[in-house]
Amino acid sequence: MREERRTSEPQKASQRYGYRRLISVAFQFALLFGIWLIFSGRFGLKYLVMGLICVSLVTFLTNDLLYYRARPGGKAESGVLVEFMSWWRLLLYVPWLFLAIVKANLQVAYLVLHPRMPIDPVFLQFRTGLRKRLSQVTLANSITLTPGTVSVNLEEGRYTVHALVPRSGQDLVEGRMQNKVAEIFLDEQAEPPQVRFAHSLEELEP
Amino acid sequence: MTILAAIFILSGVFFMTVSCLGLIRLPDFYSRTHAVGKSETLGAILLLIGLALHNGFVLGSLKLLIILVFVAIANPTATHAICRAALRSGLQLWTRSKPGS
Amino acid sequence: MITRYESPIVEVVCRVIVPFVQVFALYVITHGHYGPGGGFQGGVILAASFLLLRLCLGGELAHQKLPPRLAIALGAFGVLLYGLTGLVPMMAGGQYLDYGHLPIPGVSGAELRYVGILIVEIGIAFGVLGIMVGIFDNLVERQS
Amino acid sequence: MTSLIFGIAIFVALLIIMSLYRMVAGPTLFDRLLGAGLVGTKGLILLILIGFIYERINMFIDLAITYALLNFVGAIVLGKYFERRREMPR
Repeated sequence: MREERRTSEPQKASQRYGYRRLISVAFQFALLFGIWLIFSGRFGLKYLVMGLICVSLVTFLTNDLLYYRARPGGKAESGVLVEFMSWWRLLLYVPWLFLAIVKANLQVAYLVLHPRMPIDPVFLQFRTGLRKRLSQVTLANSITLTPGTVSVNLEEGRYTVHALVPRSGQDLVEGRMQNKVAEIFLDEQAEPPQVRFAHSLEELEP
Repeated sequence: MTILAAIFILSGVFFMTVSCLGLIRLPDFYSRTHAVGKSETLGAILLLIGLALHNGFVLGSLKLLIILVFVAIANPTATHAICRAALRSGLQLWTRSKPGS
Repeated sequence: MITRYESPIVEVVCRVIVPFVQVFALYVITHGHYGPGGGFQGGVILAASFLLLRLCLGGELAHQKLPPRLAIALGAFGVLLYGLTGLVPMMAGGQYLDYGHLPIPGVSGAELRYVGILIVEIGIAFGVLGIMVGIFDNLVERQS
Repeated sequence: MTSLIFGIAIFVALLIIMSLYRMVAGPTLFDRLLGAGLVGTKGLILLILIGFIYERINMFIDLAITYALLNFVGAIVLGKYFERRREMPR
Protein backbone atom coordinates (compact mmCIF):
# COMPACT_ATOMS: atom_id res chain seq x y z
CA MET A 1 0.00 0.00 0.00
CA ARG A 2 2.01 2.90 -1.26
CA GLU A 3 -0.62 5.58 -0.61
CA GLU A 4 -0.70 4.96 3.07
CA ARG A 5 2.92 5.82 3.49
CA ARG A 6 2.30 9.46 2.64
CA THR A 7 0.82 10.64 5.89
CA SER A 8 -1.23 13.79 6.02
CA GLU A 9 -0.78 16.50 8.61
CA PRO A 10 -3.41 15.37 11.14
CA GLN A 11 -2.11 11.81 10.95
CA LYS A 12 1.37 13.07 11.75
CA ALA A 13 -0.06 14.97 14.69
CA SER A 14 -1.79 11.86 15.95
CA GLN A 15 1.42 9.84 15.53
CA ARG A 16 3.29 12.39 17.60
CA TYR A 17 0.51 12.21 20.15
CA GLY A 18 0.89 8.44 20.30
CA TYR A 19 4.64 8.71 20.78
CA ARG A 20 4.33 11.12 23.69
CA ARG A 21 1.60 9.02 25.21
CA LEU A 22 3.79 5.94 24.96
CA ILE A 23 6.62 7.75 26.73
CA SER A 24 4.20 8.78 29.44
CA VAL A 25 2.97 5.21 29.93
CA ALA A 26 6.49 3.78 30.04
CA PHE A 27 7.71 6.41 32.44
CA GLN A 28 4.75 5.93 34.75
CA PHE A 29 5.21 2.17 34.70
CA ALA A 30 8.90 2.43 35.59
CA LEU A 31 8.25 4.93 38.37
CA LEU A 32 5.42 2.91 39.92
CA PHE A 33 7.44 -0.30 39.71
CA GLY A 34 10.33 1.39 41.47
CA ILE A 35 7.96 2.55 44.20
CA TRP A 36 6.62 -1.01 44.47
CA LEU A 37 10.13 -2.43 44.88
CA ILE A 38 10.93 0.11 47.60
CA PHE A 39 7.73 -0.69 49.47
CA SER A 40 7.89 -4.44 49.07
CA GLY A 41 11.56 -5.01 49.85
CA ARG A 42 11.23 -8.66 48.73
CA PHE A 43 12.76 -9.73 45.45
CA GLY A 44 11.51 -13.31 45.07
CA LEU A 45 9.96 -14.28 41.72
CA LYS A 46 6.50 -14.51 43.29
CA TYR A 47 6.61 -10.93 44.53
CA LEU A 48 8.05 -9.58 41.30
CA VAL A 49 5.26 -11.18 39.25
CA MET A 50 2.67 -9.88 41.69
CA GLY A 51 4.20 -6.42 41.45
CA LEU A 52 4.18 -6.51 37.66
CA ILE A 53 0.49 -7.42 37.64
CA CYS A 54 -0.48 -4.73 40.17
CA VAL A 55 1.59 -1.97 38.55
CA SER A 56 0.25 -2.83 35.07
CA LEU A 57 -3.28 -2.66 36.42
CA VAL A 58 -2.74 0.75 38.03
CA THR A 59 -0.97 2.12 34.95
CA PHE A 60 -3.80 0.94 32.72
CA LEU A 61 -6.44 2.46 34.99
CA THR A 62 -4.86 5.82 35.73
CA ASN A 63 -2.69 6.77 32.77
CA ASP A 64 -5.22 9.25 31.39
CA LEU A 65 -5.20 11.07 34.73
CA LEU A 66 -1.58 12.02 34.17
CA TYR A 67 -2.15 12.84 30.50
CA TYR A 68 -4.54 15.73 30.01
CA ARG A 69 -4.99 19.20 28.54
CA ALA A 70 -2.07 21.36 29.54
CA ARG A 71 -4.01 24.63 29.33
CA PRO A 72 -7.51 25.07 30.69
CA GLY A 73 -9.21 25.84 27.36
CA GLY A 74 -6.56 24.62 24.94
CA LYS A 75 -6.34 21.53 22.80
CA ALA A 76 -2.73 20.50 23.28
CA GLU A 77 -2.56 17.47 25.53
CA SER A 78 0.43 16.77 27.67
CA GLY A 79 1.44 14.53 30.51
CA VAL A 80 2.55 15.47 33.97
CA LEU A 81 5.37 12.97 33.73
CA VAL A 82 6.38 14.09 30.24
CA GLU A 83 6.78 17.59 31.64
CA PHE A 84 8.98 16.23 34.40
CA MET A 85 11.25 14.50 31.89
CA SER A 86 13.38 17.64 32.04
CA TRP A 87 14.59 16.54 35.43
CA TRP A 88 18.02 18.18 35.23
CA ARG A 89 16.38 21.61 35.28
CA LEU A 90 14.28 20.41 38.22
CA LEU A 91 17.48 19.37 39.99
CA LEU A 92 18.67 22.95 39.71
CA TYR A 93 15.35 24.28 40.97
CA VAL A 94 14.99 22.10 44.06
CA PRO A 95 18.15 23.28 45.94
CA TRP A 96 17.23 26.91 45.20
CA LEU A 97 13.72 26.24 46.51
CA PHE A 98 15.10 24.54 49.60
CA LEU A 99 17.34 27.50 50.40
CA ALA A 100 14.40 29.85 49.88
CA ILE A 101 12.29 27.70 52.21
CA VAL A 102 14.94 27.82 54.93
CA LYS A 103 15.30 31.61 54.58
CA ALA A 104 11.53 32.10 54.70
CA ASN A 105 11.28 29.90 57.77
CA LEU A 106 13.98 31.83 59.58
CA GLN A 107 11.98 34.98 58.85
CA VAL A 108 8.78 33.41 60.17
CA ALA A 109 10.64 32.17 63.25
CA TYR A 110 11.94 35.71 63.86
CA LEU A 111 8.44 37.17 63.51
CA VAL A 112 6.85 34.59 65.78
CA LEU A 113 9.50 34.59 68.49
CA HIS A 114 9.83 38.41 68.58
CA PRO A 115 8.08 39.64 71.76
CA ARG A 116 5.97 42.29 69.99
CA MET A 117 5.39 40.33 66.75
CA PRO A 118 6.07 43.05 64.14
CA ILE A 119 3.64 41.73 61.54
CA ASP A 120 1.46 43.67 59.14
CA PRO A 121 -0.66 41.20 57.15
CA VAL A 122 -1.79 42.12 53.67
CA PHE A 123 -3.37 40.49 50.63
CA LEU A 124 -1.53 40.58 47.30
CA GLN A 125 -3.21 40.02 43.97
CA PHE A 126 -1.51 39.54 40.63
CA ARG A 127 -2.02 37.86 37.30
CA THR A 128 0.66 35.46 36.16
CA GLY A 129 2.10 35.11 32.69
CA LEU A 130 2.40 31.33 33.00
CA ARG A 131 0.12 29.42 30.66
CA LYS A 132 0.48 25.73 31.59
CA ARG A 133 -1.58 24.41 34.47
CA LEU A 134 1.25 22.36 35.93
CA SER A 135 3.59 25.35 36.11
CA GLN A 136 0.85 27.47 37.69
CA VAL A 137 0.36 24.81 40.35
CA THR A 138 4.10 24.48 40.97
CA LEU A 139 4.31 28.25 41.39
CA ALA A 140 1.38 28.22 43.83
CA ASN A 141 2.88 25.53 46.04
CA SER A 142 6.28 27.23 45.91
CA ILE A 143 4.61 30.47 47.00
CA THR A 144 3.02 28.70 49.92
CA LEU A 145 6.36 27.26 50.96
CA THR A 146 8.63 30.24 50.43
CA PRO A 147 8.80 33.95 50.91
CA GLY A 148 6.55 34.75 53.85
CA THR A 149 3.46 34.24 51.74
CA VAL A 150 0.62 31.73 51.44
CA SER A 151 -1.34 31.33 48.23
CA VAL A 152 -5.01 31.63 49.09
CA ASN A 153 -6.72 31.41 45.75
CA LEU A 154 -5.95 30.70 42.11
CA GLU A 155 -8.53 31.30 39.41
CA GLU A 156 -7.67 31.48 35.73
CA GLY A 157 -4.12 32.60 36.33
CA ARG A 158 -4.95 35.18 38.97
CA TYR A 159 -3.35 34.55 42.34
CA THR A 160 -4.52 35.86 45.69
CA VAL A 161 -1.68 35.71 48.17
CA HIS A 162 -1.53 36.47 51.89
CA ALA A 163 1.72 37.95 53.19
CA LEU A 164 2.80 38.48 56.80
CA VAL A 165 4.83 41.60 55.99
CA PRO A 166 4.41 43.49 52.70
CA ARG A 167 8.10 43.47 51.80
CA SER A 168 8.22 39.67 51.81
CA GLY A 169 6.34 39.73 48.52
CA GLN A 170 9.46 41.20 46.92
CA ASP A 171 10.31 38.02 45.03
CA LEU A 172 6.86 38.00 43.50
CA VAL A 173 6.92 41.69 42.58
CA GLU A 174 10.14 41.20 40.69
CA GLY A 175 8.82 38.04 39.07
CA ARG A 176 11.94 36.03 39.94
CA MET A 177 10.27 32.85 41.06
CA GLN A 178 7.86 32.95 38.14
CA ASN A 179 10.74 32.98 35.66
CA LYS A 180 12.42 30.10 37.50
CA VAL A 181 9.27 27.99 37.14
CA ALA A 182 8.90 29.04 33.49
CA GLU A 183 12.43 27.80 32.86
CA ILE A 184 11.65 24.33 34.18
CA PHE A 185 8.49 23.70 32.21
CA LEU A 186 9.55 25.62 29.07
CA ASP A 187 6.72 28.05 29.62
CA GLU A 188 6.53 31.67 28.46
CA GLN A 189 8.87 34.13 30.13
CA ALA A 190 6.79 37.09 31.14
CA GLU A 191 7.13 40.62 32.41
CA PRO A 192 7.11 41.10 36.20
CA PRO A 193 3.43 41.08 37.18
CA GLN A 194 1.37 44.02 38.38
CA VAL A 195 0.76 43.49 42.10
CA ARG A 196 -2.18 45.01 43.96
CA PHE A 197 -2.14 45.35 47.74
CA ALA A 198 -5.40 44.98 49.65
CA HIS A 199 -5.96 45.40 53.37
CA SER A 200 -9.47 43.93 53.56
CA LEU A 201 -11.71 41.57 51.68
CA GLU A 202 -13.70 44.41 50.11
CA GLU A 203 -10.64 45.72 48.28
CA LEU A 204 -10.08 42.40 46.51
CA GLU A 205 -11.22 41.99 42.95
CA PRO A 206 -14.11 39.56 42.79
CA MET B 1 27.17 10.77 60.49
CA THR B 2 25.45 10.55 63.85
CA ILE B 3 26.26 14.17 64.62
CA LEU B 4 24.90 15.28 61.24
CA ALA B 5 21.69 13.33 61.84
CA ALA B 6 21.37 14.86 65.31
CA ILE B 7 21.79 18.36 63.87
CA PHE B 8 19.06 17.74 61.27
CA ILE B 9 16.70 16.26 63.86
CA LEU B 10 17.20 19.07 66.36
CA SER B 11 16.68 21.80 63.76
CA GLY B 12 13.53 20.01 62.60
CA VAL B 13 12.25 19.96 66.17
CA PHE B 14 13.06 23.69 66.45
CA PHE B 15 10.92 24.54 63.40
CA MET B 16 8.08 22.34 64.65
CA THR B 17 8.18 24.24 67.94
CA VAL B 18 8.06 27.51 65.99
CA SER B 19 5.00 26.34 64.08
CA CYS B 20 3.28 25.33 67.30
CA LEU B 21 4.05 28.66 69.00
CA GLY B 22 2.95 30.50 65.87
CA LEU B 23 -0.35 28.66 65.86
CA ILE B 24 -0.96 29.84 69.40
CA ARG B 25 0.47 33.37 69.28
CA LEU B 26 -0.45 34.78 65.86
CA PRO B 27 -3.57 36.96 65.82
CA ASP B 28 -5.81 35.66 63.01
CA PHE B 29 -6.53 32.70 60.79
CA TYR B 30 -4.58 33.80 57.71
CA SER B 31 -1.45 34.46 59.75
CA ARG B 32 -1.71 31.08 61.42
CA THR B 33 -1.68 29.39 58.02
CA HIS B 34 1.91 30.60 57.68
CA ALA B 35 2.84 28.61 60.75
CA VAL B 36 1.18 25.48 59.38
CA GLY B 37 2.09 25.79 55.71
CA LYS B 38 5.78 26.68 56.06
CA SER B 39 7.34 25.88 59.41
CA GLU B 40 5.54 22.58 59.81
CA THR B 41 6.57 21.38 56.35
CA LEU B 42 10.21 22.34 56.83
CA GLY B 43 10.27 20.80 60.30
CA ALA B 44 8.90 17.52 58.99
CA ILE B 45 11.33 17.52 56.05
CA LEU B 46 14.37 18.13 58.27
CA LEU B 47 13.28 15.53 60.81
CA LEU B 48 12.73 12.92 58.11
CA ILE B 49 16.13 13.65 56.53
CA GLY B 50 17.76 13.29 59.93
CA LEU B 51 15.98 10.02 60.66
CA ALA B 52 16.91 8.67 57.22
CA LEU B 53 20.57 9.52 57.88
CA HIS B 54 20.35 7.83 61.26
CA ASN B 55 18.76 4.77 59.67
CA GLY B 56 21.57 4.29 57.18
CA PHE B 57 21.48 3.20 53.55
CA VAL B 58 18.70 0.62 53.59
CA LEU B 59 15.27 0.37 51.98
CA GLY B 60 13.59 1.91 55.02
CA SER B 61 15.41 5.18 54.35
CA LEU B 62 13.97 5.27 50.84
CA LYS B 63 10.52 4.84 52.34
CA LEU B 64 11.24 7.79 54.61
CA LEU B 65 12.20 9.82 51.53
CA ILE B 66 8.89 8.88 49.89
CA ILE B 67 7.05 10.17 52.96
CA LEU B 68 9.16 13.34 52.71
CA VAL B 69 8.11 13.98 49.12
CA PHE B 70 4.49 13.24 49.97
CA VAL B 71 4.50 15.66 52.90
CA ALA B 72 6.20 18.34 50.83
CA ILE B 73 3.50 18.09 48.16
CA ALA B 74 0.44 17.42 50.30
CA ASN B 75 0.94 19.86 53.18
CA PRO B 76 0.85 23.10 51.13
CA THR B 77 -2.10 21.75 49.18
CA ALA B 78 -4.11 20.96 52.29
CA THR B 79 -3.28 24.40 53.72
CA HIS B 80 -4.41 25.98 50.47
CA ALA B 81 -7.70 24.05 50.51
CA ILE B 82 -8.59 25.21 54.04
CA CYS B 83 -7.42 28.77 53.32
CA ARG B 84 -9.49 28.98 50.15
CA ALA B 85 -12.56 27.73 51.97
CA ALA B 86 -12.06 30.48 54.58
CA LEU B 87 -11.66 33.15 51.89
CA ARG B 88 -14.78 32.09 50.02
CA SER B 89 -16.89 32.01 53.15
CA GLY B 90 -15.88 35.61 53.83
CA LEU B 91 -13.48 35.48 56.77
CA GLN B 92 -11.99 38.97 57.31
CA LEU B 93 -8.25 39.37 57.89
CA TRP B 94 -6.53 41.13 60.78
CA THR B 95 -4.48 44.23 59.95
CA ARG B 96 -2.26 46.42 62.06
CA SER B 97 -2.69 49.66 60.15
CA LYS B 98 -5.87 50.50 58.28
CA PRO B 99 -5.04 52.48 55.10
CA GLY B 100 -6.22 56.09 55.24
CA SER B 101 -6.44 56.33 59.02
CA MET C 1 -23.85 14.46 40.52
CA ILE C 2 -20.93 15.62 42.56
CA THR C 3 -19.16 18.74 41.28
CA ARG C 4 -15.46 19.09 40.68
CA TYR C 5 -13.12 21.03 42.91
CA GLU C 6 -12.68 24.41 41.27
CA SER C 7 -9.13 25.04 42.43
CA PRO C 8 -6.59 23.81 39.84
CA ILE C 9 -4.00 23.31 42.59
CA VAL C 10 -6.00 20.60 44.31
CA GLU C 11 -7.01 19.06 41.00
CA VAL C 12 -3.49 18.66 39.61
CA VAL C 13 -2.09 17.43 42.93
CA CYS C 14 -4.81 14.79 43.13
CA ARG C 15 -4.11 13.66 39.57
CA VAL C 16 -0.46 13.16 40.48
CA ILE C 17 -1.03 11.48 43.84
CA VAL C 18 -3.78 8.99 42.98
CA PRO C 19 -1.67 6.38 41.06
CA PHE C 20 0.88 6.22 43.88
CA VAL C 21 -1.87 5.81 46.44
CA GLN C 22 -3.32 2.93 44.45
CA VAL C 23 0.05 1.19 44.20
CA PHE C 24 0.45 1.58 47.96
CA ALA C 25 -3.02 0.15 48.53
CA LEU C 26 -2.25 -2.90 46.37
CA TYR C 27 1.01 -3.36 48.30
CA VAL C 28 -0.88 -3.32 51.59
CA ILE C 29 -3.38 -5.86 50.28
CA THR C 30 -0.81 -8.29 48.91
CA HIS C 31 1.67 -8.08 51.80
CA GLY C 32 -0.98 -8.38 54.48
CA HIS C 33 0.56 -11.30 56.36
CA TYR C 34 4.04 -9.77 56.69
CA GLY C 35 3.17 -6.48 58.32
CA PRO C 36 0.27 -4.35 59.37
CA GLY C 37 -2.60 -4.27 56.95
CA GLY C 38 -4.29 -6.82 54.81
CA GLY C 39 -7.51 -6.80 52.91
CA PHE C 40 -9.53 -4.42 55.03
CA GLN C 41 -6.93 -1.67 55.34
CA GLY C 42 -5.84 -1.93 51.73
CA GLY C 43 -9.47 -1.80 50.61
CA VAL C 44 -10.04 1.35 52.63
CA ILE C 45 -6.96 3.03 51.09
CA LEU C 46 -8.09 2.00 47.61
CA ALA C 47 -11.55 3.39 48.34
CA ALA C 48 -9.95 6.61 49.61
CA SER C 49 -8.13 7.00 46.29
CA PHE C 50 -11.40 6.65 44.37
CA LEU C 51 -13.15 9.08 46.72
CA LEU C 52 -10.30 11.55 46.14
CA LEU C 53 -10.93 11.23 42.40
CA ARG C 54 -14.64 11.87 42.89
CA LEU C 55 -14.00 14.92 45.06
CA CYS C 56 -11.39 16.51 42.82
CA LEU C 57 -12.40 15.70 39.26
CA GLY C 58 -16.17 15.65 39.70
CA GLY C 59 -18.71 13.03 38.73
CA GLU C 60 -18.26 12.94 34.97
CA LEU C 61 -14.64 11.79 34.87
CA ALA C 62 -14.60 9.81 38.10
CA HIS C 63 -17.70 7.82 37.24
CA GLN C 64 -15.90 6.65 34.10
CA LYS C 65 -13.15 5.25 36.32
CA LEU C 66 -15.48 3.39 38.66
CA PRO C 67 -19.21 3.61 37.89
CA PRO C 68 -21.46 3.47 40.99
CA ARG C 69 -23.18 0.28 39.78
CA LEU C 70 -19.82 -1.39 39.15
CA ALA C 71 -18.75 -0.46 42.69
CA ILE C 72 -21.74 -2.26 44.20
CA ALA C 73 -21.14 -5.22 41.90
CA LEU C 74 -17.48 -5.34 42.96
CA GLY C 75 -18.55 -5.38 46.59
CA ALA C 76 -20.86 -8.30 45.98
CA PHE C 77 -18.18 -10.09 43.95
CA GLY C 78 -15.70 -9.68 46.78
CA VAL C 79 -18.03 -11.23 49.32
CA LEU C 80 -18.76 -14.05 46.87
CA LEU C 81 -15.04 -14.67 46.36
CA TYR C 82 -14.51 -14.83 50.11
CA GLY C 83 -17.41 -17.22 50.63
CA LEU C 84 -16.49 -19.53 47.77
CA THR C 85 -12.84 -19.68 48.81
CA GLY C 86 -14.10 -20.74 52.20
CA LEU C 87 -16.48 -23.32 50.75
CA VAL C 88 -14.17 -25.01 48.23
CA PRO C 89 -11.99 -26.72 50.91
CA MET C 90 -15.17 -28.10 52.49
CA MET C 91 -15.96 -29.86 49.22
CA ALA C 92 -12.42 -31.21 49.14
CA GLY C 93 -12.83 -32.68 52.59
CA GLY C 94 -11.50 -29.97 54.90
CA GLN C 95 -13.14 -27.38 57.09
CA TYR C 96 -14.42 -23.90 56.27
CA LEU C 97 -11.47 -21.63 55.26
CA ASP C 98 -9.07 -24.57 55.62
CA TYR C 99 -6.72 -23.49 52.86
CA GLY C 100 -4.58 -26.59 53.02
CA HIS C 101 -7.31 -28.57 51.26
CA LEU C 102 -7.75 -26.22 48.29
CA PRO C 103 -7.83 -28.46 45.20
CA ILE C 104 -5.08 -26.70 43.23
CA PRO C 105 -2.75 -29.22 41.55
CA GLY C 106 0.99 -28.85 41.79
CA VAL C 107 1.23 -26.81 44.99
CA SER C 108 0.89 -28.00 48.52
CA GLY C 109 1.34 -27.11 52.15
CA ALA C 110 2.53 -23.62 53.02
CA GLU C 111 2.38 -22.47 49.41
CA LEU C 112 -1.27 -23.48 49.20
CA ARG C 113 -2.08 -21.69 52.44
CA TYR C 114 -0.38 -18.57 51.05
CA VAL C 115 -2.51 -18.65 47.87
CA GLY C 116 -5.67 -19.16 49.90
CA ILE C 117 -4.96 -16.24 52.22
CA LEU C 118 -4.14 -14.03 49.21
CA ILE C 119 -7.44 -14.83 47.49
CA VAL C 120 -9.39 -14.19 50.69
CA GLU C 121 -7.58 -10.87 51.21
CA ILE C 122 -8.43 -9.79 47.66
CA GLY C 123 -12.07 -10.71 48.25
CA ILE C 124 -12.19 -8.67 51.46
CA ALA C 125 -10.52 -5.72 49.70
CA PHE C 126 -13.09 -5.77 46.87
CA GLY C 127 -15.90 -5.95 49.39
CA VAL C 128 -14.66 -3.01 51.43
CA LEU C 129 -13.93 -0.95 48.31
CA GLY C 130 -17.41 -1.53 46.90
CA ILE C 131 -19.21 -0.78 50.14
CA MET C 132 -17.25 2.42 50.91
CA VAL C 133 -17.71 3.87 47.43
CA GLY C 134 -21.35 2.80 47.44
CA ILE C 135 -22.04 4.57 50.75
CA PHE C 136 -20.32 7.73 49.46
CA ASP C 137 -22.31 7.78 46.21
CA ASN C 138 -25.56 7.19 48.06
CA LEU C 139 -24.89 10.08 50.47
CA VAL C 140 -23.99 12.47 47.65
CA GLU C 141 -27.12 11.62 45.66
CA ARG C 142 -29.34 12.16 48.69
CA GLN C 143 -27.81 15.55 49.40
CA SER C 144 -28.25 17.11 45.96
CA MET D 1 21.17 8.48 70.05
CA THR D 2 18.35 6.28 71.32
CA SER D 3 17.86 8.47 74.37
CA LEU D 4 17.81 11.53 72.10
CA ILE D 5 15.06 9.98 69.98
CA PHE D 6 13.15 9.05 73.10
CA GLY D 7 13.35 12.61 74.43
CA ILE D 8 12.29 14.04 71.06
CA ALA D 9 9.29 11.72 70.94
CA ILE D 10 8.14 12.99 74.35
CA PHE D 11 8.73 16.59 73.21
CA VAL D 12 6.68 16.08 70.03
CA ALA D 13 3.88 14.61 72.13
CA LEU D 14 3.95 17.78 74.27
CA LEU D 15 3.77 19.87 71.07
CA ILE D 16 0.70 17.90 70.01
CA ILE D 17 -0.97 18.74 73.31
CA MET D 18 -0.04 22.40 72.79
CA SER D 19 -1.63 22.51 69.36
CA LEU D 20 -4.75 20.87 70.75
CA TYR D 21 -5.27 24.24 72.49
CA ARG D 22 -6.02 25.86 69.14
CA MET D 23 -8.50 23.10 68.30
CA VAL D 24 -10.38 23.66 71.53
CA ALA D 25 -10.22 27.46 71.77
CA GLY D 26 -10.05 28.51 68.12
CA PRO D 27 -12.46 31.38 67.48
CA THR D 28 -13.54 30.14 64.04
CA LEU D 29 -14.07 26.73 62.57
CA PHE D 30 -11.13 27.09 60.19
CA ASP D 31 -8.73 27.58 63.10
CA ARG D 32 -9.84 24.23 64.40
CA LEU D 33 -9.25 22.65 61.00
CA LEU D 34 -5.77 24.15 60.93
CA GLY D 35 -5.03 22.76 64.37
CA ALA D 36 -6.24 19.36 63.22
CA GLY D 37 -3.83 19.46 60.28
CA LEU D 38 -0.94 20.34 62.57
CA VAL D 39 -1.79 17.49 64.92
CA GLY D 40 -1.88 15.19 61.89
CA THR D 41 1.64 16.04 60.70
CA LYS D 42 3.08 15.84 64.22
CA GLY D 43 1.32 12.53 64.76
CA LEU D 44 2.98 11.23 61.59
CA ILE D 45 6.40 12.20 62.96
CA LEU D 46 5.56 10.68 66.33
CA LEU D 47 4.59 7.38 64.71
CA ILE D 48 7.95 7.17 62.94
CA LEU D 49 9.79 8.02 66.17
CA ILE D 50 7.89 5.27 68.00
CA GLY D 51 8.95 2.92 65.22
CA PHE D 52 12.58 3.83 65.89
CA ILE D 53 12.16 3.31 69.61
CA TYR D 54 10.67 -0.17 69.20
CA GLU D 55 13.04 -0.94 66.27
CA ARG D 56 10.23 -1.99 63.98
CA ILE D 57 10.66 0.75 61.41
CA ASN D 58 9.21 -0.96 58.34
CA MET D 59 5.89 -1.62 60.02
CA PHE D 60 5.52 1.86 61.48
CA ILE D 61 6.46 3.56 58.21
CA ASP D 62 3.51 1.87 56.50
CA LEU D 63 1.25 3.08 59.28
CA ALA D 64 2.67 6.59 58.94
CA ILE D 65 2.07 6.71 55.18
CA THR D 66 -1.53 5.62 55.67
CA TYR D 67 -1.99 8.24 58.37
CA ALA D 68 -0.56 11.03 56.21
CA LEU D 69 -2.75 9.99 53.30
CA LEU D 70 -5.98 9.92 55.28
CA ASN D 71 -5.03 13.26 56.86
CA PHE D 72 -4.67 14.80 53.39
CA VAL D 73 -7.96 13.36 52.16
CA GLY D 74 -9.70 14.68 55.28
CA ALA D 75 -8.35 18.20 54.74
CA ILE D 76 -9.52 18.20 51.11
CA VAL D 77 -12.99 16.89 52.04
CA LEU D 78 -13.53 19.44 54.82
CA GLY D 79 -12.24 22.27 52.65
CA LYS D 80 -14.64 21.40 49.88
CA TYR D 81 -17.56 20.96 52.26
CA PHE D 82 -17.18 24.28 54.08
CA GLU D 83 -16.54 26.18 50.87
CA ARG D 84 -20.20 25.99 49.99
CA ARG D 85 -21.40 27.82 53.07
CA ARG D 86 -21.65 31.53 52.41
CA GLU D 87 -22.37 32.57 55.99
CA MET D 88 -19.59 32.55 58.55
CA PRO D 89 -19.70 29.24 60.42
CA ARG D 90 -18.90 29.46 64.10
